[in-house]
Amino acid sequence: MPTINRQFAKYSFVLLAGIILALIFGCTNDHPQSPFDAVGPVSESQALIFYIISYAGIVVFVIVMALLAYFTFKYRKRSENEGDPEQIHGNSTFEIAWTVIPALLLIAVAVPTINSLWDTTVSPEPDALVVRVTGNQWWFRFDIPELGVVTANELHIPVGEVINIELDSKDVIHSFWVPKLAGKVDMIPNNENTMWFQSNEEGIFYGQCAEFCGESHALMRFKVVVESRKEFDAWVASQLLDAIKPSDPLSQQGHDLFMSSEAGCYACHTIRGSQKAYGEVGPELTHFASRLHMLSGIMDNTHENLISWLTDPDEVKPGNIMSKNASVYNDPDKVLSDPEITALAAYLRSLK
Amino acid sequence: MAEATASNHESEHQTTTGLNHRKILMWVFLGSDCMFFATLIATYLVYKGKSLSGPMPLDVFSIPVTTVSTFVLLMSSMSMVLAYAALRKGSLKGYRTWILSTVILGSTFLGFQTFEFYEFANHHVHIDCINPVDLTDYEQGLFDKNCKDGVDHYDAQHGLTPKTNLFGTTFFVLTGLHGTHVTIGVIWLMSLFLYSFKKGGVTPERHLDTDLAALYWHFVDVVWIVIFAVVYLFGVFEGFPS
Amino acid sequence: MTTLLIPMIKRPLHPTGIWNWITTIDHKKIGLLYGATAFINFLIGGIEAILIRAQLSGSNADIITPEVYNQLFTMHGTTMIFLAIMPLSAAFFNYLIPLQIGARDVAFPRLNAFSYWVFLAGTIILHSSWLFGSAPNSGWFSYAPLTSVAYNPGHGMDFWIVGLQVLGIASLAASFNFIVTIINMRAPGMTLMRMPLFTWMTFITAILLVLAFPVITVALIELMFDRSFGTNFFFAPAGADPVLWQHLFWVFGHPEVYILILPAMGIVSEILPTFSKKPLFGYSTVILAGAIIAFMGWLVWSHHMFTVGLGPIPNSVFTITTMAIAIPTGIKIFNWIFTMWKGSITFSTPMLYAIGFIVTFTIGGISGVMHAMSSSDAQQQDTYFVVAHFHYVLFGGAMMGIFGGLYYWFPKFSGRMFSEKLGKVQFFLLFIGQNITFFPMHFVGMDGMPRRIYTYSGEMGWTALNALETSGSILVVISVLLFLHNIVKSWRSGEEAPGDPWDARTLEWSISSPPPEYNFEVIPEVHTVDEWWARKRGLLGEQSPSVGSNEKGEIHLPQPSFWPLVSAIGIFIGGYGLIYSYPVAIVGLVIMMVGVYSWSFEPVNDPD
Amino acid sequence: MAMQNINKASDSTKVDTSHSEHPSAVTYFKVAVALCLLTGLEVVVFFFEWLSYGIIPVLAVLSVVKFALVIMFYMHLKYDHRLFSTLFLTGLFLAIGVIFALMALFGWFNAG
Repeated sequence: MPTINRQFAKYSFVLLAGIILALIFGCTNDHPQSPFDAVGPVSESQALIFYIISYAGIVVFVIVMALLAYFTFKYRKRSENEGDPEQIHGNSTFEIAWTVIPALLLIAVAVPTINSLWDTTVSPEPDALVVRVTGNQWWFRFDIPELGVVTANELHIPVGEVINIELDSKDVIHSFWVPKLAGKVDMIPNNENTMWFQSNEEGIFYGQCAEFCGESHALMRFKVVVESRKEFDAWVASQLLDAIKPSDPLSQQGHDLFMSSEAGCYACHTIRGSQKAYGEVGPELTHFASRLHMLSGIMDNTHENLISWLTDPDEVKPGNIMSKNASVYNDPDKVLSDPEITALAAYLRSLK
Repeated sequence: MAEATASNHESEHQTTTGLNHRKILMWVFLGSDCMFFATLIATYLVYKGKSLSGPMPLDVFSIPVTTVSTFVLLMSSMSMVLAYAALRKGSLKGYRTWILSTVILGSTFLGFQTFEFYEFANHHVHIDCINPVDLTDYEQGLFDKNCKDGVDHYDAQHGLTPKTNLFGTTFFVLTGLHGTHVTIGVIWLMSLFLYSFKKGGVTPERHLDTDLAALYWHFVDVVWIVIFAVVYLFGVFEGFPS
Repeated sequence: MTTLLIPMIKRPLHPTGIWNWITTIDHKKIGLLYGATAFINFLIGGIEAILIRAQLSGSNADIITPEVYNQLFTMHGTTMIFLAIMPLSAAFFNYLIPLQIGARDVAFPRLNAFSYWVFLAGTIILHSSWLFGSAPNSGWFSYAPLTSVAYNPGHGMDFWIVGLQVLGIASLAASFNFIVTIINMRAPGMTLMRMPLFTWMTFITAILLVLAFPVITVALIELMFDRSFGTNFFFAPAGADPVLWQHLFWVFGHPEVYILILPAMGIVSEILPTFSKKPLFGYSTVILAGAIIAFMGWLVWSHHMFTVGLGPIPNSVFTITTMAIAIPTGIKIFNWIFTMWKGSITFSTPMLYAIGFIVTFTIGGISGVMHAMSSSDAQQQDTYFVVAHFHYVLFGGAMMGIFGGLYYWFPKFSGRMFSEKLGKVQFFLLFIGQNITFFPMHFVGMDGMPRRIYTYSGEMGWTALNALETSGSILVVISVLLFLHNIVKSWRSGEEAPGDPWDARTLEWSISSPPPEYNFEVIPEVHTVDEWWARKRGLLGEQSPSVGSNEKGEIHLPQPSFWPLVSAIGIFIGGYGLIYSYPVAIVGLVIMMVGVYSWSFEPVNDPD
Repeated sequence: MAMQNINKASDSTKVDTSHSEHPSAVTYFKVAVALCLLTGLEVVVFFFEWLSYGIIPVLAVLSVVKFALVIMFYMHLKYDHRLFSTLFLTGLFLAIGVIFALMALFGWFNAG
């Protein structure tokens, strides 16, 4: 029986080791939310600390496990009539050693950690561009006050510049996290936070709310578009324009519906340049069609996706305020017809 | 409560420390109850001065009244300890007298608290617009808002309830839970008083029953000593001392 | 009035069958009740976990709705922590503490029964939220303001609040009891520094508990008042700071983590010496390390809040205090390993669990230090890396220790031996299964997967590892079923167990298995740590214990009582009253008062 | 002053260390007088507006003295087994620590 067990143990350890190795080599850093693929000073500093403590941890783990494995093998009971071993009660030298050595090791890793903590928390350029981010169930509002830009779920920033972020929430606690740019900081009502980051590479970086915030927490995502200063300036200029007026009958019909009291979209959404759409409950839509993604970054901004959203928002993002509060969704008598939805979509898709 | 009254008539076994089980239990419970009140007091302090609207402590507190009720509670502690001393001496009559005094004093304290809560909830503001004297910040705010030309006084109900502001919330829940402790104590002592009429119910040999109630009662008293200083007297400061 | 009631309800002096269990105040029976109830809860929590894993097994899976998913992870956490691990530890406390310190029962036997029944009440209240259609859904730490009526209508959170309050009463009552028992019921000669390690860890756990639970009690009262009476504790528009809830929760929550793990550490500290045939290496160091861990548990709570924006100064302070906890934890691990040094090790199932515990707990400990690094923690907080960490500590640590303890003391509980072969297979299945389940979580976490999401899209690259985790969880399920099979079968028809099947070291092994109702015929006199080992080996020399006269006739055991149960029923009814209707709560209060009064005036033993 | 008197009083009381170690009713009465005087003092201090923030240490000291008087004499901690003091003070000191830690975390002691 013991041999069976030992063989079983051996195989299982081989299996386990195989899995661990597969994991380590299989874990790539080109996934969209991997913080290892750091592109800015904040995430780089955090990744460095992670590497330091990981390697220290692996070394400690290997030593401890080697000791454990050696002892279990060496001191296994060899025969049934083996006598009692020496009753050793302790050894002060050993015990002092494994108190002092870990303490020194911890001090050694504490220094760079605290250093990195201050670097990553305190902005090096307090006067740099400020972006105000407001959390809502379940989308992000972005304001750049000094440029007058307001947008939702898709933030553009210039490459190579420090960005200061101010975080706030309108309802529950959310958390702002773009793994490749910086670790997360919570967005708490009545308790504003700040953070900073900088991207040294152009590209589109994924972000996600990291604090559980209710039913559709999993669907609260966003994108950060990092572009050259020139592209950024162009983007700002385009965002500052008023919304395009509808140019074809279908989008005109959608526009009228949007502004009508039957649909009531205008009450919650802003479309600058329109007569009455200045609601702030839902995301800003002035340049909706200029965004790559829709619905807090969970899907591409396409006609089909927009249709499915407008048809049954609760299916796409369960529990959202629009399907709860808008009469066209909570009152069966006022449901939008398919042509109406098509017209609305056409109008929204025209808002470049 | 249930913890504290557990197995009243534990027979006096020989114990490791030579101390009685129930008395150790009581002290562990009191140590634990310290954390209970610490959390409430911490909540009160953390929110001190953070209320967005009045009334603030100085608008509603009446230090003389609370001083009297504090005095009543301190006296109840004295009568409690005298009841215990009387029992140890074997004077059942003295015991009954003093423990009844404690019950009465404790109930008086609760009466004061009820009165205070009622007064706060129905707080009345009167501002003489022509000749305003000694306005608190809160009253000044009301003055600025309401005393326009031709108005010679302003009267209104500005009650403080647990819903009014952070001060109301933290104040009522802290003092209310203290009041709950006092109520439990009064019921406990009342039970002992009644039990003392049963033959053999309260005897010098079984002084521990009273000792435990007394420890609880004094603890409630010391908590009030802290509340009186921290909640009422620190009330002079509207906010943080910074 | 109540004095009139007592003669009307006859004391259950010689009950049999079911009434025997309902009115029992025997610590051993209560321990078994605790164990059985808690293990059922463990299975319920396991079912919840499996549903979670099923939903996450692939990207964009659509097995359960987001709302149910949120209820599942909330209830999974709450169940495993408050209804499974804590009461499983309590089962060991109940059964073993009097046996280990040489006592006939706990200090307050009726209070002990009360604890159990109140725990059962809390269990039913929490689980019944599923039946009432509104399980709590804000996570086990339920951050305000997501818990306010505005964002969380319905009764789910009310069930959570009331359930936790009721469980708090049970835990507090039990802990008061064990503190007094350990201080005051030790056999002659058993000084503090001769107590078995498990008793020591129980003592420290109980002290932590009585100091930590009042904090959550107040926090829950505040939350309840916010929800029910419109107070402003966590209401941001009135100027409140929702971060206060987080502070209060974690002031309780971090000591709670040690409340969960310290008993398991105690169990492992009993198993390792027994199967190495050596005393625990550095007995007093291990105790001291446990005490330091418990004390430091109060200095580190904000490490759960590194991303809350407390500022660099608090974060630096809590980084350092948290890292410092690694030192006493490391001391324990090295002392355990060196207990085996130069020993004579037998690899019975409990020993495999103890060794497995060291392996997985070390992983959890190291990932804990990784979390202490507040800088890089910003990338780990609220991701699956955290989920991996605390499952290594709570499953790989606490549950592994508890499984080891269940095997180790099974002969004592049941008087039967379990099947070693099944036990070993079960151990390896569990060990491998849990590593396959939880180890990849480190990687998906560091690949940016937040916790508490019910779905994720395929482009994230998390699908393969999640599928692997789910397959690992199936191994865990199989192994738990195997464990149940082994236990049930062995209890019915296992080989009869001798008093001391493992050649163990502490006093509980000096009596028969299962122990007689009165535990010790003669209260033993203690001369040393590992008293039973010293007696067996004749190490006490001249002082060798006298067999003593048979005092059996003089043993007075406390008699059973109805009143703890009645008081608990009052709390149970009162609990539902607080959720649904205050008049009912008053009825519950009255019933409880009747119970408490009758209990107070009922003598421990009716005069003969 | 009050403290000294009480100390003298309790010294003069014959303390029987073997059996009944509790002080006499006179001592209890003196403690009560001291408690009332201290409370009176607290209230008087409260009306000294010129003290400004200086009131905080004064009130703190006065209430700590009152607290100590009650637990030492009325709750007999001075005369009882040290275990009781240990159990209670563990909770008490932790409680004080938690209050101060939370005050610090919510900015009470920030510069100013």
